[in-house]
Amino acid sequence: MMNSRKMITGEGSGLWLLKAFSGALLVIILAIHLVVNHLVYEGGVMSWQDVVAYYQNPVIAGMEAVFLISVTAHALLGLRGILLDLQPSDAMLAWINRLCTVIGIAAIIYGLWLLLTVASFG
Amino acid sequence: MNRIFQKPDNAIQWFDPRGRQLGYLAFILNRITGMGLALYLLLHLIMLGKLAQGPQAYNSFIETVHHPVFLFGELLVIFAALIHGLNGFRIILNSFGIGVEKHKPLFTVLMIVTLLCGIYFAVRMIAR
Amino acid sequence: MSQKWSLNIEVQRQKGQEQPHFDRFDLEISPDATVLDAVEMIWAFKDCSLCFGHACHHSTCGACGMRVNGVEKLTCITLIGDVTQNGGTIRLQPLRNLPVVSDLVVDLTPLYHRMAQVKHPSVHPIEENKGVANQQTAQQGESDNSYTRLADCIECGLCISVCPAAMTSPAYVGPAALAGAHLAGVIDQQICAIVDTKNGVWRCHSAYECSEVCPSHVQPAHRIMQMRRQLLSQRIRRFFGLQTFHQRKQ
Amino acid sequence: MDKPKAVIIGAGFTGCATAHDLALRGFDVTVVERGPIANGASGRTHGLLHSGGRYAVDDQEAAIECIEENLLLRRLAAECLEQNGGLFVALNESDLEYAHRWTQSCERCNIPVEQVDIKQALVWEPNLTPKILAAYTIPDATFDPLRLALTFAATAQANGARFRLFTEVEGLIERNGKIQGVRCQDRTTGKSSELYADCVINASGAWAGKIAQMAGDTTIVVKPTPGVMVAYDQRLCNRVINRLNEPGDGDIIVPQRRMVVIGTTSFEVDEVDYIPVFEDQVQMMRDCAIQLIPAVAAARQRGAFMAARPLIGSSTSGRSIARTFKCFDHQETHGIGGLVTITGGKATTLRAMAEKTADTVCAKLGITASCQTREYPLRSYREFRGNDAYH
Repeated sequence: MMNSRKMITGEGSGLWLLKAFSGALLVIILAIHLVVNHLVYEGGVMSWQDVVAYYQNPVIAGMEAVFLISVTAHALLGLRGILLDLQPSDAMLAWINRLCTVIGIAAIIYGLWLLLTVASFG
Repeated sequence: MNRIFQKPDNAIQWFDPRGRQLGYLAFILNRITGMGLALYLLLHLIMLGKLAQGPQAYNSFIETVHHPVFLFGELLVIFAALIHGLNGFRIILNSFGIGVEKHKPLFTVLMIVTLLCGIYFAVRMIAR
Repeated sequence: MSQKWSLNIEVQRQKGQEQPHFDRFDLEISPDATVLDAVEMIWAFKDCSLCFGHACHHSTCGACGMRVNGVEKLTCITLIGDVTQNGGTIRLQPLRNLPVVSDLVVDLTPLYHRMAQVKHPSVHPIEENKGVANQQTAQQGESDNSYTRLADCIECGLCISVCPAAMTSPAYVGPAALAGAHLAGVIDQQICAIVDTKNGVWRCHSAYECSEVCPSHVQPAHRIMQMRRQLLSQRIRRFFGLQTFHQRKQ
Repeated sequence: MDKPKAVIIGAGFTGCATAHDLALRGFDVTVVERGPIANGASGRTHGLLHSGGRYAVDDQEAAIECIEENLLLRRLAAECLEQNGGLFVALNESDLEYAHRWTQSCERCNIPVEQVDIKQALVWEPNLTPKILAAYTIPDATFDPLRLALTFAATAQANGARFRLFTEVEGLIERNGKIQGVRCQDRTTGKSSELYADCVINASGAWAGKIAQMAGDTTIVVKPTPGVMVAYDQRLCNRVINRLNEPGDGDIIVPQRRMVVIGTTSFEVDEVDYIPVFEDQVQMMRDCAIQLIPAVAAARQRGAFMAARPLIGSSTSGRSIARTFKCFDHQETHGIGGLVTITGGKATTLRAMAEKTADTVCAKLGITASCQTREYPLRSYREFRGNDAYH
């Protein structure tokens, strides 16, 4: 009866997992970020020169990139979750999905470009 | 008979804590901080664009941001991030079946951590 | 023995297509009486046009759920003395997120239909719920598996009324039915198609309010979390090519 | 060909079961109920599906009805039942004396009773008082009152019956000495309407006398006989525990979900819309129950409630009135056509009451259709579609 190699799963669990993992990642990265910026670097990263120097470290630049991608994904999934609660029609949901994808990709490209640009100043 | 009381207009009721317990408060906080942080993310990304415009543009921008109003805003963001992050951590744990029975004390502990961390940052910020 | 309290009862009224409004009734009633007693007295002695749901008067049928001072209660087991004081006010409203028939009555049949969809058993073997009566016999090694009992969930709708996700979204399966699916035991394909979706367990925002108001030991939020764990582990197992819970059942 | 039309007043056990029976016999059925389903005595029961044991000595007719219907409902309405059986236990010499008469009576009524070892009984029910002197098993069961009524209503609805809930009968429409229908008000809107029928069936339980009076028939006296029941918040037994003696106050403990319900007292009232729960009776029932299951003393009271059984009148006191139901054709009792009253009885016999009523209605209208409810499978209560008021 249940020849269920491929089980019917809604889109729910996948996106939820993505939201959960990106969220967990954010908590970890933010913790590192706060510790580094506020405890190790006394006074915080403030001036342009400081920022540029900060991004010279490839580990930090990599971490910032991961942070950028997770935070964008998490924020958009979260907003989409709230919109889902408002019971959009299927057509509306399709538009929300497209919009979220476009905004997400745009934000990530913009962020990465910014990261590379700033890093290249050094 | 056909008056369905479920509708998007009810969204305001999400934020009504009257008569509700701790878990619901967590939900309200999570939702509000989530929306706040998303807005901040947007502004933050735009703001960081100044970096690409060179040292003058960025540093003068930073000067204006040193105004106490913005510092207070930054503190709010730190608080929101702590609340949202730690509460989210709790929800993830619960969803993996961990600590479900203890979700309320867990929330209380995490919010105490939030408060302590928040106060620490606030004190440092004022000290500067 | 017990002295009567004089109370002001505010009842949300709604007939036909009219807008909901509140009617006020003064009532003398013992603090040991139930809120449902108060409602029934208003109907019998003050205003026979009042509509309200009730049947068993002892928390087995789930028909008398209302919002009492803004909190969802099964009114047949809620004592007056626990929700107000002498000279106080009780505000009664119908449950939210379900169709209002009139006054304090909501239509629970949408909930019944969902419970049928998720195959929530209305009667189940007693052993399935640990920690009930039979513990002692179990210890004596004389446990009798043949006993059955009516399920905890009385399908009263209180959990739906408090749920923030259900507030705006009728498509959300809702705490009662998700808990019902968990109680059904095996999450088969049919149930999976209902619960493992954006309108199923993943929509829950973990406000835990359903567990707070449940008058009948179901703890829907806790069951939703347990089911998330089951579904996640199933998914992870599948990802690594391991046998799923399902296939083992075959 | 037009279906014969029936209007049933009351959606308690009798009303719902009669709707089911008549719908199967090809009637166009409308049930008019002033509140929700089973809001009167039907809902407010301890939920005992009688094996008949309680009546075996004093009222064999009732006992036989009970065991027959008990066995039928176990099959038809399994979804609403905890089928764990029951125990009759003796606590003193007088109980033991009664036991002899009781077992013989049960045998005569075909109620399967079996004496069990006291030790065995205590293994089954460890919370039972160790002071028991004898124990007998009997096929009692527990039902959920609302769901039992709903399962009949859902089946009736599936077969075309309409339920107009929150609709109060204001009067009967009479022409030429025959009841033609009912005038009723939809309490959810305040609108009045008229419903015409070939036969009006008065299944309003404790209120049956009042409806009969609307037709000018004062001969039917229903003695509303309320009893107190108390629910405690622990499931202290899995089988129904009965005190093995003459029917009396607080002589039964019925397990249900995670509760036990103690039943019941018996007294008479005139006004039935609101009957308060009397604290002294609650206390007395608790004391009686503690004799059977001492742990009741430590359990928290969850609810206490009162229901007016619609026993058929006579001048004698409540408990001794025969609990078998009676179906009246008002043509015969008072020369009024088009009206049948069904009253008395008990939850366990709801199907039999409906059968008798439908037989009476068919005979009255000259319709030959036989009862199918013994075999016809009942639908799930969850299929009930709710109010049909606007159809």
